[in-house]
Amino acid sequence: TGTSAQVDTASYDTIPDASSSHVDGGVVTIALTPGLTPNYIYPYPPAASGGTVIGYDLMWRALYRTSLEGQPFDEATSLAEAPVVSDDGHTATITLKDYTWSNGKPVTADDVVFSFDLLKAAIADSPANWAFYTPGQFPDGVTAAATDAHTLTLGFETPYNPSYLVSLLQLLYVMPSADWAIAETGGPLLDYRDPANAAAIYHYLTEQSADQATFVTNPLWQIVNGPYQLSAFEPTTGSFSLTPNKEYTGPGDATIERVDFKAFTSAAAIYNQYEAGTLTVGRLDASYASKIDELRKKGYNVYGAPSPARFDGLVINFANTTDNFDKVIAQPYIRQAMQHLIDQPGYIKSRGVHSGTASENYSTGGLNSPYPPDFGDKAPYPFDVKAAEKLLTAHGWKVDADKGTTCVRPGTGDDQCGDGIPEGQKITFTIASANEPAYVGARDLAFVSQLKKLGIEAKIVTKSLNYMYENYGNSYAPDNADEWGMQDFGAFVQTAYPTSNNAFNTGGSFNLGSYSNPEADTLIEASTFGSDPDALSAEVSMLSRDLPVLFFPTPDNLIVWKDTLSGPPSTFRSLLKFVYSPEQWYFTEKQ
Amino acid sequence: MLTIRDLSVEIRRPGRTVRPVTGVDLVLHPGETLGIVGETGSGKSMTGLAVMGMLPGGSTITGGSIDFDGTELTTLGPAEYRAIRGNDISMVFQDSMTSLNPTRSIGDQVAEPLILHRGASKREARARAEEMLALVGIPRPSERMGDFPHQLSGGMRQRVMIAMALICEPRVLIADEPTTALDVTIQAEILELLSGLKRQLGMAMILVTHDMGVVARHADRVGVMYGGRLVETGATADLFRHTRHQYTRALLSSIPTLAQDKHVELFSIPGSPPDPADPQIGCRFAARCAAATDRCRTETPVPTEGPGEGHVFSCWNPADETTLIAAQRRFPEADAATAAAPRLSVVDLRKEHPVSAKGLFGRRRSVKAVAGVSFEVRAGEAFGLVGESGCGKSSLGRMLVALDQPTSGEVLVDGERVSGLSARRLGPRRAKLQMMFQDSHASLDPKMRIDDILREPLVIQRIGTPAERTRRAVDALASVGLGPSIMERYPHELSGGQRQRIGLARALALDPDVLVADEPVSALDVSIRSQVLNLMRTIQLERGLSSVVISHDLAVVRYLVDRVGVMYLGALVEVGATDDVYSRPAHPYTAGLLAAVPVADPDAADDPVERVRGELPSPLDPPSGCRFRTRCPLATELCAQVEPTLEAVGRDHDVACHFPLQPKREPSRHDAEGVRA
Amino acid sequence: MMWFVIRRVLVSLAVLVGISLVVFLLLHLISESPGRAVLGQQASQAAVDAFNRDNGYDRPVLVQYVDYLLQLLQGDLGRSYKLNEEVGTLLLQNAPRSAMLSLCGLVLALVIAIPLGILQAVRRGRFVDRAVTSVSYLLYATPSFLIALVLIGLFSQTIPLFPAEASQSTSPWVVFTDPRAMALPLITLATTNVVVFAQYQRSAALEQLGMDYIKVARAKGASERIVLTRHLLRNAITPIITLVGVLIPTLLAGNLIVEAVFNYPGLGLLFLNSLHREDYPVLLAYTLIGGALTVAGNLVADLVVARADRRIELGA
Amino acid sequence: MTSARAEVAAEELPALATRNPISRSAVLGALWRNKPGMAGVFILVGLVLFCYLGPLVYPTNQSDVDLLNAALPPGEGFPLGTDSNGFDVLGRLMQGGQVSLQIGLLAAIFATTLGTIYGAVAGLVGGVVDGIMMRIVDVLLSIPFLFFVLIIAARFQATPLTLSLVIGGFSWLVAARLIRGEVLSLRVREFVSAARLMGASNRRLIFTHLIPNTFGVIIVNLTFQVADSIIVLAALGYLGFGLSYPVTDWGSQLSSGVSFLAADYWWMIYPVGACIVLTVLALNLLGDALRDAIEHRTV
Ligand SMILES: Nc1ncnc2c1ncn2[C@@H]1O[C@H](COP(=O)(O)OP(=O)(O)OP(=O)(O)O)[C@@H](O)[C@H]1O
Ligand SMILES: Nc1ncnc2c1ncn2[C@@H]1O[C@H](COP(=O)(O)OP(=O)(O)OP(=O)(O)O)[C@@H](O)[C@H]1O
Ligand SMILES: [Mg+2]
Ligand SMILES: [Mg+2]
Repeated sequence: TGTSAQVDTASYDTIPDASSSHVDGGVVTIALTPGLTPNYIYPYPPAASGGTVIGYDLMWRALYRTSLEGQPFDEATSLAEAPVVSDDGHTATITLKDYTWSNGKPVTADDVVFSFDLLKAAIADSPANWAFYTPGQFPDGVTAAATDAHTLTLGFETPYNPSYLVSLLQLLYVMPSADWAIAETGGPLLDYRDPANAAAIYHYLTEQSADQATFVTNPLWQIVNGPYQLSAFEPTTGSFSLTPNKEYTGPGDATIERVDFKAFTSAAAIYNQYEAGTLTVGRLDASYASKIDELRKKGYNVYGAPSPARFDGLVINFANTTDNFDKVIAQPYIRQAMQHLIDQPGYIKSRGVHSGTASENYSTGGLNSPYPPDFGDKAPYPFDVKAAEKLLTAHGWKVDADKGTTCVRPGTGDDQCGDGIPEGQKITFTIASANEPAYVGARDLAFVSQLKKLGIEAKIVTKSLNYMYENYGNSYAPDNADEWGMQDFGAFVQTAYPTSNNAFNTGGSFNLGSYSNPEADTLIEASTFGSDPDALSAEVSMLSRDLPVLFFPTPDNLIVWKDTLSGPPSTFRSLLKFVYSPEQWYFTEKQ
Repeated sequence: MLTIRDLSVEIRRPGRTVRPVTGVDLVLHPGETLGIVGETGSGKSMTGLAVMGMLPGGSTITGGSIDFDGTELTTLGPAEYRAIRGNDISMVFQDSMTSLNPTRSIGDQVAEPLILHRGASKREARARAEEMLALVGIPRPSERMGDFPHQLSGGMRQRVMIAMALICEPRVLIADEPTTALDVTIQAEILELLSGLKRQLGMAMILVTHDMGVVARHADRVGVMYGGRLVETGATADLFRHTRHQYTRALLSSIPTLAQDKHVELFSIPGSPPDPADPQIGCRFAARCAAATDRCRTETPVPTEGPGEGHVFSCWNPADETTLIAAQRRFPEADAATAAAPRLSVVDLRKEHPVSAKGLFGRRRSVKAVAGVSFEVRAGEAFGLVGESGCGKSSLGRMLVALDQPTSGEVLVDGERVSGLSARRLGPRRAKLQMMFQDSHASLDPKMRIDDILREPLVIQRIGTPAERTRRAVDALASVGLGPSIMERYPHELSGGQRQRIGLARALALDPDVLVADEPVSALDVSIRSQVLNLMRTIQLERGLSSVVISHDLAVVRYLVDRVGVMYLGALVEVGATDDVYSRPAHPYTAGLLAAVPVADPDAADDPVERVRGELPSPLDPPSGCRFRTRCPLATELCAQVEPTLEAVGRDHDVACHFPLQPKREPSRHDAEGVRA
Repeated sequence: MMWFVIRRVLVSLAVLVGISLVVFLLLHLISESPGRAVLGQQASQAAVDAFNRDNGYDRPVLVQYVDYLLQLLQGDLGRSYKLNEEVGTLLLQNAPRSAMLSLCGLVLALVIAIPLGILQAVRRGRFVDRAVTSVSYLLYATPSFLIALVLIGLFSQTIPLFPAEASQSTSPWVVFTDPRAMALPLITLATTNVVVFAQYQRSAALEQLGMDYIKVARAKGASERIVLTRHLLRNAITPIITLVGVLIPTLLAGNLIVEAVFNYPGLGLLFLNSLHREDYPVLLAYTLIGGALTVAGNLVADLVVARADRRIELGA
Repeated sequence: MTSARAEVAAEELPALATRNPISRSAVLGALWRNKPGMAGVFILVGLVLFCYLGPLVYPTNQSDVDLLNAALPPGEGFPLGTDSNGFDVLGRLMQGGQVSLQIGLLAAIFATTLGTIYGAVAGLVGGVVDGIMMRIVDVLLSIPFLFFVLIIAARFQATPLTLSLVIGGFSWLVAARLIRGEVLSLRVREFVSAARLMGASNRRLIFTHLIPNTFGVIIVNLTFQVADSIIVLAALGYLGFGLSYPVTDWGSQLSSGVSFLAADYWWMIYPVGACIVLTVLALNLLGDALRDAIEHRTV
């Protein structure tokens, strides 16, 4: 009996308001996403550890905290007021709020400078030590100085777009300079402004963070500025527990006694725990979407929406010369034809792909973005096989599903195939497809099968994500450029200010497919360093039309929590991006 | 005491029904030994197992009765039968290696029947087991109680088996081929032991064997079985002297004896034994019987009273008198020793087989299989090698034909060295050295047809065209008495005798100068054995090749060879003309061997004094001095210190002994060449 | 006996060294640049080279192998950078649970299979024998994951008796403390093993039943029970001991699959997850341990058999 | 003199001829009488016909994803339903079966050939060479085979050929041991000595005497090896290291079906499971029957 019919998106698009009944105490148990077991505690994991950090921003808050409510950052929980940028854009002044460390010391501007210097030390050690680093950009060319205990001044060689700056500062975790600026246990406080000292401190802290057995006992890690302290950690599984930091002064009463994060190895395991009613909060794998009603009956709230600032793109390799693929794919009409072949509504509906739990998306800005593309909800190249075929035939291709579509009119004219494409050219390439999650393989397969109908031959190779990360990226693995034509590693997840800086500008350090378009470069430059608030929308619109990647629908994240747990709706919406705020939660009845 | 009447057994197998025993009548009197003889498959074991109530699965007793002291055994319930088994009736099996449980100590195994039947305590049973082990001649039994079967030699294991069977002092003992797997010397001892114990314990014994010599010496009465039927039974002396049944007579005639006239061809029974699955009409022997008439083929012969008391036979045309079947043919006299130069010379040949070291850094030890053997064989001469199992006969034989490389010493053919050479260096001389193997089954490639097997030597040596090769194969077949029709068959489609002949034909295909035959007939049944022996002798005489015949059977060797060498633990202890060595053995070992051979004549003198006692020492570290001294009644201190060398005791008769049984010839000459010249 | 043991141990050590060589070469073959694997895609080539140089990955293979051996001798199995943990610690954390599951499955299988196989041999060709043999054929042809899936379908979905997933507890004793959650994994493991062991036991027992010493025991007047328990059992069971030793790789593989199907957090699951992460130090360390376990298992089995069956000593 | 003797011998012939029928037909005869073995043969033939002729009788589209008809339960138009890509399951079984059978056979042939040669050389040459060669086998046998295959399959893209090579490359060990054992026992057999006596070279020994006499063992081993390879292939597929579109095999099909276990899509699991079981069962039955037949003949 096929129980998994399609799921109606409307069935999970609302979050109940905060309840007025409120009881103290209780333990919240949160399911960690399978495969993402935490094993690192220092907020900036070194590249070599590849670690997932425990407790996200619950122990060490960043200068600004992400908001999913349309604001550049979450006022209430950020450590500082909004930055005041000078007119020339070369300085920003930031005033810190009154927060204290768990040992009673105040959180000062020095702590921010300390954090900034350690970030620089980490990058000096290896650029890979900070996943968001682009050479020449933040923190390069940026200076940080504490004017007084509560005032921080940042100086920029090149001015940043203020929104972008805030999104970068959301990644700057503030660390206790008065306790952590040491290079050995019990050692003297060092002047971290000296890069040599910063390097020593960085090495000491990362080394401490490599010893999982001491995460709870190491006094270093008990000094926090966030609402929680680590009280238990089980290295075997990655499960851990947090208890409230009594000194925390931000919003929320932290009436919850303890927050347990439980590690799981499969989506099925998590689902079973919901069935058993032992989990308070967690995600629901889309394959269980059909069980939403059942979960509701069991006393759970379910909310779902696409993750913000995320888009699912099939990355195109513009530098793959095999079979002249670079020449072929350089033609915008070819990319447009291919985008016409992606049946986004079909994928969303199909029980083989999303079973209804996804949303159409054709832009690099992600869904519900504050920086929407100018075409709104209207897909620039909707699913339309006829249109695709027409694009090809209009440009001198003879479409033949059996023998393969070939170029019959070479040349650079409007009705010809385009520069560098000889007569008889076929369109063949390889798609590297991530082995999980399952919908990735399914949507790639569906796409390939559509291509075939137009005589375009694509071959799928399934690879693990890691393999793809290591081997398929022209910016760091140029030797492999001829091995892949397109790759689908799942999703692009971006900062709150979803610029394509790094990803689609010429020479961008994360420009995997060597996409290069002067117009895009200009727009990206403008959105990153200019001050025009609409620059990003322009960039997003242009890219979404030019197709540096092909767009797939974006799956919905499904959040499940006990209906006896309540709090501001924003704290549940933020779970879409794994931002937890249990200090603002409370139970509505005794547990 | 035990009366078997008209016993028939049937074994049902998918697709066929086997009748291994049909209408057997037997009586066993208290205190007597009943010998049951017959060729392989004649139903001897089945009869014994029927008495034990231990027939294999799928078999039923279809008729007759077995009466044991008033108890009818065929209808006995399992529990009652168990109470009799091992208690009143015991059995000793042939294969002592697999008949003992490898994982339990022999003390436990011997004691077990007492615990089962007499309810004895473990302690009592063990005490009694120890006594029993002493009784069967196991030295230091108390130390041996905890040993495991693999730590004992074959002879010792057989003794343990006997102790186990006798510990409850049964009234009937069934011994199924108790000595077939053993050497003659040990066989004699075991049989003697059984007879002695039988007398001592006052029991009756059924002795199952295929060896006429064994029954002649050890049985009071004999039953001869053929094709599942008892064809003749009677008191031993009477049966041997007044043989009535044609089969018994043929059987006796085809056994070579130590007194055989070598110049007369052995009698051989044509054909092969019947298949027990075939329908049984008439006399089962009729197909192979020279005296058979139509009546024999249609009517089953009825038991008839013979001359002596209790002598019964089932034959329509009984043989009238005692004389054995006259041999048809005499062999031509060989023109003795014309060629003076030896064709094959063996000079101080040694072979050591390395065995893994005991201990981690222990010296690598080796079995000294052949320890300095020298002899010569002239053209046209047949040389024999005899000795107990493991004395190195085969090792020596393989070196003679350059199959194995000697550790030291050399083998010369026509004065040219053939040992220690690679196959390539040996070249065409390889073809001059051929061998006939013991196991006719193993020596022919089962995946090759006979014609390919016979052509293969010529192919390898690149002799002749394909047509010529086929012609020569046909000739070779004819020379061993087989027709060309056999060429298209595979080895498994032939009888053992036929296969052995193919082996001989193949060995002869290359026209060798030297032919080594290693136990050429020991795997064959009596009736087939004589065919092959006759053939070998004919070939030898016709071809004038030098042959070396290896066998542990002294009668076979005597029949086939002109000169014989007696081996003991890797060394040649006596060499000489066959008649000379057999009639006047000079080495105590030779004398002992000869004395141990059972003769198929109830009147033959049994001289237990001369027997070889005890077991063969380990060839890993042979005794110092004279190797035989540990088992020699005449051994002195001298024997332990000085190794005797071969010295002449007669014309062409040398012995290596400090105290030879024949006077030494003076002056002693080591050089055998000189002696003969 | 002692020499036999020592020699046997030395041979095992040699095989172990061989295994380490193969594993090392495999590591070398599949991940040429540990630096890239460790530092990730964004690291510069210079950083990668530096990492390789600092850790000695640019030296000749043989030198690296010797280094690797020395590390192994100190019990250092390497570090999983992906999990921020020493591989040895990781394996140790997961080993007890896997070992418990495997051992229980194995013991359960043996307890069922040995009597079953002997019963089959004794009743050869009769109904019991044929029925068991037929079922065995069927089960033998069924991959263990399929058995597991069918069991889940039957006992978790159709008749919800047991959970479809193994206990997620980290205690090695869950097999006893939460038998309901461990029932299906155990049944799967036991089923696949019973099939192999019972059929092997059957033929081993048949072979022994054909031996003359069984005939002799009957000729002594021993009852069938005594024949079976006192004579047959010990001889017929030694091949099974050897088989257990030989089958260790298969048992480990079976464990891996069962842990994968039932999501039981043990070594098998660690292996599979590491496979998806391409965390080679973990993969190869477990492979090495698996090899070592096999060697050790064979050694122990041989020694036990040698104790039980004295003939072995001679053959050594 | 020869004629008289020839007569004597000729008398023996008829009785014996009936006793032991000839080899190849004997094996086939014994196989024919072996009911489970024949059942195995019939199942195999059935499966092969199903996989290779089935698509002619029941053609399906196995290349175009059909999003609308994905994951349909058995019903009109789809006797066994459709899978998550909308492929007809029955047709997919046929397509996957071809690949599974081919890989199984190829891997087995590869393993058996390699194992036979390796084992024969080790057995015949003997001594130190044999010692080293067999220690290598010991080492490889000690390493859990599945682990090895998984690591390699995870690292390199799976195609039918690479899968056959990987599976075959790790399963020749048993064959090598088996053949070596056979050769060891054969090479001391007297017919080998006899051939040596005639001056036969090692090559001749191997090719005319040793290999033909291990042929039975080789065939039996091959049969079991095919079965084992199919199981390993299924396990690889199940664990996610099987083949990908457009090629498919039974294991991969099962693997994609299993991800819908929670949704109760039984038709994606049980039919393909049954195919695997039947194939392996049939091969094992056949292998056992062949072994029995061959052993009986050489008795
Ligand atoms: N279990 C069995 N199934 C079928 N036939 C059997 C079985 N055991 C024995 N036979 C047949 O019964 C016949 C008689 O066998 P038995 O063992 O009594 O012969 P035997 O005289 O003892 O021979 P041997 O001297 O070889 O021991 C033989 O033809 C044999 O093939
Ligand atoms: N390849 C070998 N390795 C080790 N020892 C061997 C080997 N071949 C023979 N031996 C040993 O050498 C000794 C002599 O063996 P050989 O086969 O030559 O004796 P034999 O007189 O032919 O005995 P049998 O009459 O039993 O055939 C025996 O102790 C035997 O165990
Ligand atoms: Mg017998
Ligand atoms: Mg011999």
